[in-house]
Amino acid sequence: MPDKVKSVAEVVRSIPDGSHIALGGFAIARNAIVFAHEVIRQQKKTLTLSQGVMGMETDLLVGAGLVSKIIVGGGSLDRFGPVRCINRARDNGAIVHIDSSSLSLAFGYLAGALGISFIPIKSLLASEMMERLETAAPDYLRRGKCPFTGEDFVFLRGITPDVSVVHVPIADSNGNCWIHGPRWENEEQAKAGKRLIVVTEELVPTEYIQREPERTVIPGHRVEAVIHQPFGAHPTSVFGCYDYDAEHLKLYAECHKTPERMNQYLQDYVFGPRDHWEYLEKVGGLRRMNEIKAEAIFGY
Amino acid sequence: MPDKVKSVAEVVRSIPDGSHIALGGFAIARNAIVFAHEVIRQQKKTLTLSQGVMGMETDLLVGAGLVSKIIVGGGSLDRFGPVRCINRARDNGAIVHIDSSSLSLAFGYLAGALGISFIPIKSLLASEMMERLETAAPDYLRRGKCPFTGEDFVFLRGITPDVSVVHVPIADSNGNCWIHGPRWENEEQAKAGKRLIVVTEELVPTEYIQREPERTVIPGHRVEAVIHQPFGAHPTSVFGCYDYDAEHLKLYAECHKTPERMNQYLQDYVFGPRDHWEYLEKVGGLRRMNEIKAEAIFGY
Amino acid sequence: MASISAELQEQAASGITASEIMVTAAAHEVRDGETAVVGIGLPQVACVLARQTHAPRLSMLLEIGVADMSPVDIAVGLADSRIFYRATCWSGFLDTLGMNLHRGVVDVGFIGGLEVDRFGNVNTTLTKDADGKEHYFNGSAGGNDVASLANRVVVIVRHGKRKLPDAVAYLTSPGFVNGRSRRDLGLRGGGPHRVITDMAVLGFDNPSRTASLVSMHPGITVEQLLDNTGFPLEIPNPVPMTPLPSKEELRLLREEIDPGKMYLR
Amino acid sequence: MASISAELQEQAASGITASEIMVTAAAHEVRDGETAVVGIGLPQVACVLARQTHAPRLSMLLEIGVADMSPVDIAVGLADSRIFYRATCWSGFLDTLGMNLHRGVVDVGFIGGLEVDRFGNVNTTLTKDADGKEHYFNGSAGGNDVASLANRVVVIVRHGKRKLPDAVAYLTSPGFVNGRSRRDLGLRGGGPHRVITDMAVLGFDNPSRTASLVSMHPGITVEQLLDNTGFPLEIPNPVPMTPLPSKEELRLLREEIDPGKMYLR
Repeated sequence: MPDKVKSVAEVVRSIPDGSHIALGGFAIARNAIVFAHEVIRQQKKTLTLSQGVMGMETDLLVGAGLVSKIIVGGGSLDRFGPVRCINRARDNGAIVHIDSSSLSLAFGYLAGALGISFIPIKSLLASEMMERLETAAPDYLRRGKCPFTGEDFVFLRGITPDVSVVHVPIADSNGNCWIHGPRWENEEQAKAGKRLIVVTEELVPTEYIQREPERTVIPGHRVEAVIHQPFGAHPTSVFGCYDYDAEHLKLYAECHKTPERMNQYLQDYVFGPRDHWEYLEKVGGLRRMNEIKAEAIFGY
Repeated sequence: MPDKVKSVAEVVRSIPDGSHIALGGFAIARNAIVFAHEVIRQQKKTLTLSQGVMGMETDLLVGAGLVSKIIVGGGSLDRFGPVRCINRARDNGAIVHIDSSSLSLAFGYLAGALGISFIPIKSLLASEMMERLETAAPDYLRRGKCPFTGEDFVFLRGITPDVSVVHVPIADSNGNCWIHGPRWENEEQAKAGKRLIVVTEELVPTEYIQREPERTVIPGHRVEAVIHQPFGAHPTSVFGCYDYDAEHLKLYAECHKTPERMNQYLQDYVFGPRDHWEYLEKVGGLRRMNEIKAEAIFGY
Repeated sequence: MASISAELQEQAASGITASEIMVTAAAHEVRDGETAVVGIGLPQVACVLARQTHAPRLSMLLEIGVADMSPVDIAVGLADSRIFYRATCWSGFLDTLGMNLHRGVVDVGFIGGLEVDRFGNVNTTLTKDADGKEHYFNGSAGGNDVASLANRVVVIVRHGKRKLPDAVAYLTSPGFVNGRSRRDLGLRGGGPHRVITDMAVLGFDNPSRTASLVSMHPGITVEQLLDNTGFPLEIPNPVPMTPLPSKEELRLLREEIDPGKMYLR
Repeated sequence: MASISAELQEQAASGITASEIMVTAAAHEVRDGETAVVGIGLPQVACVLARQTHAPRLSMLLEIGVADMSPVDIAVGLADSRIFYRATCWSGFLDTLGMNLHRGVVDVGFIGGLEVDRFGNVNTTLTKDADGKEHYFNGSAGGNDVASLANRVVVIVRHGKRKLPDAVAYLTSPGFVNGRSRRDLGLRGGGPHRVITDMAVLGFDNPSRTASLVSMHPGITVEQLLDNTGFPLEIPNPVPMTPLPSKEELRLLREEIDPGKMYLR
């Protein structure tokens, strides 16, 4: 039985320039950093990214100049500051940005995952996002009325990314995934994708999954590839596995303040290391990973 | 802190005649039999029932003559035969029946749960259900087109039952619920309800729920009342707790073949016993319950 | 003809039943790596057989929210917990029928029914008396959803004039209604692909989108077949024969998959 | 006036900070048994205080999919695992923002922002230079959803002329836009109910649907308040004073809820 377990390099090679990639992180949690790094190393260009609440993975890709368009609900690095590369790109008109809300993204992915081409929502009405998008992105949303009640709605187009990427703590080699802690829009985002790629901290036997199948958030038959990379989300956190790395996030939050320092960061931490293991050595290796490792009781 | 844990009699008293009740069983699994029995004892009338796939609980209520309307995807007692009381009522025009499909019910509840008044679906098109309902129930569904793609859809109205009832294996006194095994439409059906009542096999401390909060399918703050009744779904099964009682289901499948024998069944097993504990004694008591009790490994 | 006669002798010798031929034919309809929505009974037996032979990476979904189960006991129905055992995912309708079937990623959907007509329309809702009075049955459940949305629909029914009428008494699950294309009907799935009975395999790959003979099971005569079919059936010449189960398929069915003959009567 | 002066003395004596007054005022906005969508920081501190005093059955939801958590460590943000601890449900946006907020069962939604204007509109998206150049910030996340859908919206911001302008630079989350009713705007939730700052509590219960003074915090003067507000504010006479935290509230805040003064600087 052919294995779905693949290297991140192999998986990223299969993604063409111009793809729409849905990313599964939230601010500084469960960002697919190992995936973002490899996309940068392979210089995949003119990407569209979609995400509920953007974090470091998205900021890295925009900061690396690979992104043409974002479809997002919001974004920040929590208390470590805003997503400055993305904000700079928005300020300068360097990217097309469809800005809506967390629930709008969840609804859009839900529609995509269910195979319905649109879904009504009550968010966004009377907002400036609506005002701007109605003219700028009539293929993304428009006003409409309920055919039964006549109530005003925004009709959101279902979002069906070319590739969805989700970072999870546990998966088996068929791609059955468990997620500990909150899941934000991951379930819908994953199943909305035409292709689905999973990055997992731990690769477990299927027998382990079969013990508690109600925990399976993403069923394996939908998954195309499983990338096994411990500490693959560093410096963002994976609940139950490790905490965010505050030291490195502070460093990043300094670097991304200017394009020059951001470029240097990319040289040092993305282009420099050959792979994620070398990156992990660069950011403190075993000793540091041990420091941020989760405690069993707390999960962080 | 006022406790949500209530007796089934108290809960059923609070439900007015004419209510729309969404039931959470599927054929012969997780039927809220203790609830259905009490509704029959209290003779709540002119009910509307909705359900994805009807089973014994619904057949009992229709057989007791308390139901005016059903909104359903299908129904049977699996290999124990059809839902004869319901089929008889449909044959004789004794109830209004909105017949669609499992997914139509799931989508209708999903829309209700999300607070959107309609949702598009590709099921039902070109079927006789559609043909009949288009004229008979234009407030339940109608044809429509995607505003973006022009594709044909059925627009289903969101379903918001007055009361949703779900039978679960595990809940705490705040109503946080876990379900083992498949959940059919329970999550959407539960959250679509204006009121939500839970029947649980086991009542656990909140601390138990807090150990694995990702298992919580229904968050407690949505739950109005928790009915604690071991073997409350007998003779239907509760995965992880007990198997269906084939002997009693065979008996029922004989009785519901004629209205007369059905009435006798109701006398013997519903009106006769004062409560569910007396019913359980009547159907074999401790010895029988021990026979159908689930094995730890298999869950049935 | 010599080979058919030899096969018939072998069939008689090994006591191959019509159910075994049906279920093997159904197993051959799924390909490795595909996703199938299955019901309880013959479809599930067929998929387990396929998995143990040519399609080890076949994914099976049950509408209630079960993926890739490996039951060790025989279940009486879809709601029987025996069928949940050793699954890799327990979810619900919204996942299986919604995020898979409605999403368009289900390759094969198996359904049964009271009746299937020449256009592959299926009735699971009611029968009618001679005077038109309706007698309700189970209804659609996921049947309409599967028929409307799966890429290939395989209908499994026992053969008989009343089971295969010219037109169903109630159209629960659409095939090629009135010979119209699926696109024209507004439906997404590819529609009926095969009707597998205890006498033959029917298909719809013709311009009129009506059922035509794909293969007849060994031991059945053309006359028997036509006598038991409620609509005209074009019979190719020579008549293609349904392959018998291989020795290994028979062994798996009899010794491992359904030794108690719950479904393979 | 005598009592206010006594209160001021007590406030000074116990070193009550503006944050403590804010958070207590916010706590008073939730009632027992209600459901609130909260963000990290002051709203969460306020809800924990409410739970430990008058609203033990208050349910708290975080948009990312957390219900009724009981953290023991202070979190740096919504994505910080510290905030997930001892929850009773972990789900996702579709549950918290969809099946609760959009369903209409969230009583109170707390939001913050870069700016809030006289109609209670909130900006979390961008600031503008004098020449109109836009500088993007975090955007909506769940803010627009909460503002559009919660039954009562409570905005928590520091007071200042630029934080409370006549009109927001970008309307991320609608209040009573241009003084229009929520129904007229097509929105479901009740709209802005309170703006709680470090100087005052503002409300919108007037025909023009503009912010008006509900109460001023002890120690603040009317002049200070008007100087620091970017829109005209009607001042009732006598000026109602925001209640100070009780001794028990202060004790809980200082000793149990935020002893490290992460949020209650």
